[in-house]
Amino acid sequence: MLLNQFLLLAAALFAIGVYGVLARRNGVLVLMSIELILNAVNINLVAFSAVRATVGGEIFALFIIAVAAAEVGVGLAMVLLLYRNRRSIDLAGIDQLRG
Amino acid sequence: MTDLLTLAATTASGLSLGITEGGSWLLRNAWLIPALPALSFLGILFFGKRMPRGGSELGIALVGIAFVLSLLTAAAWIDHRDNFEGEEVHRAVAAAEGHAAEGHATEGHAAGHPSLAVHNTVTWFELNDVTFTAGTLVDGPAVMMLVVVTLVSLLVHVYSTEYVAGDQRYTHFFAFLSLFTASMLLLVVSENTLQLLVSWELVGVCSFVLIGHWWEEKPNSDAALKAFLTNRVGDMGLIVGVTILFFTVGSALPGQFGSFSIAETNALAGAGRLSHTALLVASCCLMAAVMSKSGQFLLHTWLPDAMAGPTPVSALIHAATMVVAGVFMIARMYGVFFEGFSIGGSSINLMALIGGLTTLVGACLAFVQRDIKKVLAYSTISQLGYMVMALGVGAWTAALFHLFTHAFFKACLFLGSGAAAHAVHSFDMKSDMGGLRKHMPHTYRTFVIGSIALAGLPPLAGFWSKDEILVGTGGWGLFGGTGGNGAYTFMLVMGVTTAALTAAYMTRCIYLTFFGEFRGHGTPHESGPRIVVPLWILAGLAIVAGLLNLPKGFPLVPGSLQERFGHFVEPVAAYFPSISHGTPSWSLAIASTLVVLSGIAVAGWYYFVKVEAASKAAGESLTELPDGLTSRYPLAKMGHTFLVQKYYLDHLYTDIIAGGTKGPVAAAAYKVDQDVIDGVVNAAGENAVKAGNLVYHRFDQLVVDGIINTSGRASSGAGGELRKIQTGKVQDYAAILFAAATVLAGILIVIV
Amino acid sequence: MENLLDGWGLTVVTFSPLVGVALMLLIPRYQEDRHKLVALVTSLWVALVAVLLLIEFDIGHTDRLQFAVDRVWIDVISSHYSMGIDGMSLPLILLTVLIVPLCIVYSWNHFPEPHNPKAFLILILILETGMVGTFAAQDLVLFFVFFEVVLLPMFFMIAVWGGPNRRYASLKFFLFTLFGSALMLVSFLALFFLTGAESFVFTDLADAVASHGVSRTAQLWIFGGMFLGFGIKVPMFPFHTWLPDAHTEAPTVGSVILAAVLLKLGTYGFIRIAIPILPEAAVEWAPWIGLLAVIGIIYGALGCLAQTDMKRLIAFSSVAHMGFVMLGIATLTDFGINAAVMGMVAHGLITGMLFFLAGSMKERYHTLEISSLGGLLVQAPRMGWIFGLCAMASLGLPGLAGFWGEFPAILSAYSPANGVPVETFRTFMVIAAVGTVLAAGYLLWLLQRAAFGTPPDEFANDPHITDTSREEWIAWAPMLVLIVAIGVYPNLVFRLSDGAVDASLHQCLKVEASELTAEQARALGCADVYEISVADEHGVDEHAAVGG
Amino acid sequence: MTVLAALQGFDSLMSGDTVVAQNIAFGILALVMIVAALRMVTTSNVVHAALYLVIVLAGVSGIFILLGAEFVGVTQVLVYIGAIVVLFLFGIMLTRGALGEDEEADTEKRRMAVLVGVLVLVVTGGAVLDSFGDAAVNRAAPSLTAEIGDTIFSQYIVPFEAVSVLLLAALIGAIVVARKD
Repeated sequence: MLLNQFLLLAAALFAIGVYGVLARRNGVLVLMSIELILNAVNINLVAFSAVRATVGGEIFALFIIAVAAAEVGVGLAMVLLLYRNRRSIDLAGIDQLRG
Repeated sequence: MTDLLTLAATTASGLSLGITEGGSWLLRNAWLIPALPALSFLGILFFGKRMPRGGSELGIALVGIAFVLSLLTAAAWIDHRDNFEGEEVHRAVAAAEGHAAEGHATEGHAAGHPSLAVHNTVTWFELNDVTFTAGTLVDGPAVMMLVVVTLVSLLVHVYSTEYVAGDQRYTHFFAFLSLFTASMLLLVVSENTLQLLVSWELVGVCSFVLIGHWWEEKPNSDAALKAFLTNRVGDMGLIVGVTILFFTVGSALPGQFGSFSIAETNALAGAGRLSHTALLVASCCLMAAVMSKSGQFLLHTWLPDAMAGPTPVSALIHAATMVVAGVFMIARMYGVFFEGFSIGGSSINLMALIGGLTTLVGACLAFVQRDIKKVLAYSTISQLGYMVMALGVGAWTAALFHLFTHAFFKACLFLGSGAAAHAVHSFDMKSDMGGLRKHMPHTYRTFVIGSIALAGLPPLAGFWSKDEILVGTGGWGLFGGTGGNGAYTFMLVMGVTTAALTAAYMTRCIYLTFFGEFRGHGTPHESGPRIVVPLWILAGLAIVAGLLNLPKGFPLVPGSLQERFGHFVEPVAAYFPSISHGTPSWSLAIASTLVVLSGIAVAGWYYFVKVEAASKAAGESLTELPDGLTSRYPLAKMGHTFLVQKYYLDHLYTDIIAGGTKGPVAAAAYKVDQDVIDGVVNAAGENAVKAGNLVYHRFDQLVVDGIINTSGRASSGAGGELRKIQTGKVQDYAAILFAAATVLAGILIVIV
Repeated sequence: MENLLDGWGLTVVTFSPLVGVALMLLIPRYQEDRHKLVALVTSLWVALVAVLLLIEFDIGHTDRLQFAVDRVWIDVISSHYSMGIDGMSLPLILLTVLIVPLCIVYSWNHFPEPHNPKAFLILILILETGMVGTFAAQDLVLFFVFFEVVLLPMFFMIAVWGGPNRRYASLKFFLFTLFGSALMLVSFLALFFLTGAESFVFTDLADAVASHGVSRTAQLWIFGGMFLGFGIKVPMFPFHTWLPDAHTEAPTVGSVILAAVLLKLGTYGFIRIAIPILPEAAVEWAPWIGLLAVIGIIYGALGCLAQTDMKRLIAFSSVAHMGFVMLGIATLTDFGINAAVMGMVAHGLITGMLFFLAGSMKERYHTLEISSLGGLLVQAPRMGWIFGLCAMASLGLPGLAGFWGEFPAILSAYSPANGVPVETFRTFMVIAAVGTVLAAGYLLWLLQRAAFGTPPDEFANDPHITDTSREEWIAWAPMLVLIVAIGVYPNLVFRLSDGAVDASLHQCLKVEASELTAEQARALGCADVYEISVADEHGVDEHAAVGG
Repeated sequence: MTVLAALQGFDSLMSGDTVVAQNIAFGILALVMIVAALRMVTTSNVVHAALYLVIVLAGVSGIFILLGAEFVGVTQVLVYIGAIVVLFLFGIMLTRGALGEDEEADTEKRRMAVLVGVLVLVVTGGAVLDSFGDAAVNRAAPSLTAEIGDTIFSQYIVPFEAVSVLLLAALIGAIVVARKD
């Protein structure tokens, strides 16, 4: 198996994740796309760890999973708060920090 | 000069200077005489107010002691003159470049024993390994002057205790009188020209202070200022002359930068070692000083105005002592003048000319004065002219003798006029005097004796000294007398005419003051003893003084008594040029007496006969015929006003020269200073400011600020644009973020 | 005591006023008496040390640099902290050290408006440091530093305590002098770099110039720069317009110090720096300096005649006096420069006194317009006679100090150093003699209008026109005594300055050109100086021989 | 250019036998994941999106196992699918689901997003193909979980502790942020 396969796959997932973040109006969906991007990264890590036959990459992947979990937790909390305040989680409407 | 010279016993190499370090104690310590009045000056200055008699007693005491000392010094000199055998001082001299052999200096002496001046100096200060000394040079003329100055000063001191009695600055007056006497005595004994210069100006200052004694009124302080400034003009000549002599002597002495010593200068001049042009220029400069100090023709205008001072001051300073300082200086530096003006050979020289002119000018002006002191002032000017003329024609002894006799009878006249004015409280003969002989007999008699002596009638002093001068001119050679140094006939003519004029104006003065009716108010009364006694002493001296210098071959008197004054006073030494003496002639004596008598006759006839008759007819005391000569003829009238205006000289000096420099020239100079130079500076300042503004407004504001502002605006504009990107939406930021990140990654990959 | 003074003497004298200043800074402003006390004690202490210096001073060889101290100061620009005094600088230091305590005593209880004794006294003490430092400095950079230190306090003194348009006057004074000293600094540096001397100390520079023989044009330019710097300070003719303004506006003590000492910095600069280091350029410049000096004399006198304000008149008179001093210097002879040193000391004392008198009269009459003054002798006889004495001293009456400043200058102008045109200097001599007459004119005219006559009615029975007060007597007595003492016995100053002046003048200026053979001239190192004089006297051929 | 290199790489792929099985498995997984992802970002129904996310995560775990990292694959399933997706569902439930159709953002925004996505894909893909031409992944044996454990607690002990702290902080943060009062 070529290393490229995995890297290309990760790139694709990454691109789709980016699209998801930019295109979707729903806060939760944006978080999901972020998860997607994180997974793409994990694939890369594990792929490289496999090429080098070391465990460093895998451990790092684990860490990323942990961090992702924390991140989703906080993200959803914020979305919840947003929802409670604005009755909607439409990201487009939130632009008080306009320049 | 530098602690004097090879005291070679014999006349070894080098030039003999005709001075000696030896001599009696008195002659060597003559500096005591000036020191005493100086002491009294300090005493009066600090303690005068607290003294019982306001300081005058200290003044009189110390001047008295000085007088006694001078008499003793005179006696010591008379002994020293004839039998002093000490060694003469010599001076190594640069190689004589083709000048007459050494002998020139010695053969010129008349026969007889050389009179060595006593020389005593102490170092004053050193500069550039040249030691400047201060000290005394005592010889014939110095001793004579010491006696005259101290005597007259003493009498004036006594006189002024009464004259200035009530004055509020009594002590101050005596202080400066002592200072004046001290500086005059210092001048007389000074050993070098620098010391002469110092005392010369000190005397000038004292006269300034004393003339301006009553400085409350402006005319008095004006007169004082005028006197001092005219003296300063003369002193300018003195400074330049002294400088020239200093360096000319320096060039003649090997390895010597320069020297002020009078003896050296005269000896070198006499020996022909100094360049003639330098001597001529120096003599002219010194002549300027003499003209100002002794009131010679061009610079005499200050003397009549100086009468504004108290009369004792006029008597002491402007008759007997200060004004003769110029004549004494010529006598002292005669070697220089003799060589400079080549008096020996020529028929006319500057000094003789100025002297002659001054005699005439003084005599004419004396005629038209109302103020008795002014008459005497102009007469002093004319007598000084006589002395300068005498020196100009080479009659050295005659000049000094005339100075000697003049001091006495002029002081007597001045003090007499002071007594008269004191009595009538005014100096104006025409309005406030007349007929005083009844009220003031003593003053009248002494005044007449003084006038006769001044006019020059035989038995009295004036005759002998004036006659000597006329003989000295040598002009009488045409009529049998042998000439002196040169045939100065023109001087003789001027001398004789002046003698006549002098007699005439003195008769006018006597008539206006003492004869006719009393025109003043109040009743004048004779002054106290302290005034009359000095008057009589001076009158006595006026009578006796003439006998001191009886001409050679005078029948009644043995040879040893003839020409005593000339013998003791005229130096016979290396530093004195060899001058030939005219032999006195009976015909000249008789002729001059006749001329004087004619002068008296004319004036007497006019006043005593015509004016007396006119005043008897008019019933009130007249001073001149109403339709006299001058009022009838316009030419005489013009002549009269010309004289009254004092040749418009005063006008020329005070208004044009002094006023000119004081007013417009100084204002112009100051204007130049303010406008031109300050103008330049201010202009520089303003231009700098203008340039500053220009730079600021044009360049700075537009250009530099412009750039900054535009950049400012640009940035804010750009800021404005960029603001739009900040939509506040998270996605947009994320989009930009990702896009930028990828673009950067791309670039990185492409490049790396 | 011996070595203490030797090493530290000068530094103590120069910097102890600063210690006083530091002390006074600690004391609050309202305790005026304490300030006055500290200031007086400091200045008296400085005077005491200076007198000790005088006693220890070896009169035998005044030419040698005594109490010298020479340490490297800023080695980067190779300038040394080298101080030392010889016969020329000692009299001036003594003058400074005498004047300052007298000024402090004089202003004991009448300080000028606005009333701030603390600042006023501090400025005076700083001035004293600057002045003494300048006279003791033997290093160009050090000299320049002290030269500038003097400028500031005087500027403030005029600007703060001055008269009506003090702002203009102080600014003009400051900028004028600064302009001059800027040029001077340029020439100092040029001198240092062109000659490649190893330090700024005067002696090194002099030797460097002598050995390397800097090109004549360079020397001329350097001397020109120095001339401008010092000339403005003197002040010489075209650069003098700051002086009358500064004096009319300065407070009394300010103008006394300005007249008594500050003017001397310029002339001292000439005789200490310009002439010893650049003799050839000095010879070339001498006629021009002489010309400006003589113009200054006549110009100053005419200026005085046109004045209506007394202080301005005295200011112009000091322009004339400094003209005499500069004439003395321009002759480049022993006589001339000794006369200059004496002239400086005498002018310091006399004009200082005149300004004191002007100040006292201003306090009594509140105006110095001569037309409204008069009758001083009637109301205040003692002050009147002191004024008379000072006027006489100022016009150069023999027997008082002024004469010994002017007469030797005129005397030396008759035969200047060789290489300097003789005829021009003789005409200068005559013009200077005319100057003495003008001097007598304006001074006595002033004396007549101010002192003689009767007091004008507005002051006739004015109670507070009193005679000299106690402070005034204490302040004036020493100066009057000195004026008379130096006048009667001038050796007091000549003895000190003669040796030093002789040493400072370059050999070639002194020796008679005619007696010198070509080889001797070259041996003495004054080929070019001699060359100049040779060219004058012996024509071209001789010149070629020597020059070759 | 890089694309060609990649194609050559594929034919060498086809040749090996064991390798072939793996390649086929990879191919299927990759395809499923890509389709699920696309669906996730394009579906208008949020719950459907969540489910698609589950599919993608499962695919990823497969990939891990393919690469020999069983422990990571298992944790992936356990943590990601088990916990995070459930969390998402809770999130969706709490925010009342899609509140109607979550219509796509306005076209302009979507086109921009697509543009950025394609840009990212192209750049990363290009870079990958360019730099890792034909590196093969053939692991002798899957990684040992023991080995992972050892290295975590020896070499990476500090990051491990940091992550624990991070989780704690996130926990507290979430509670604080989302608190009702």
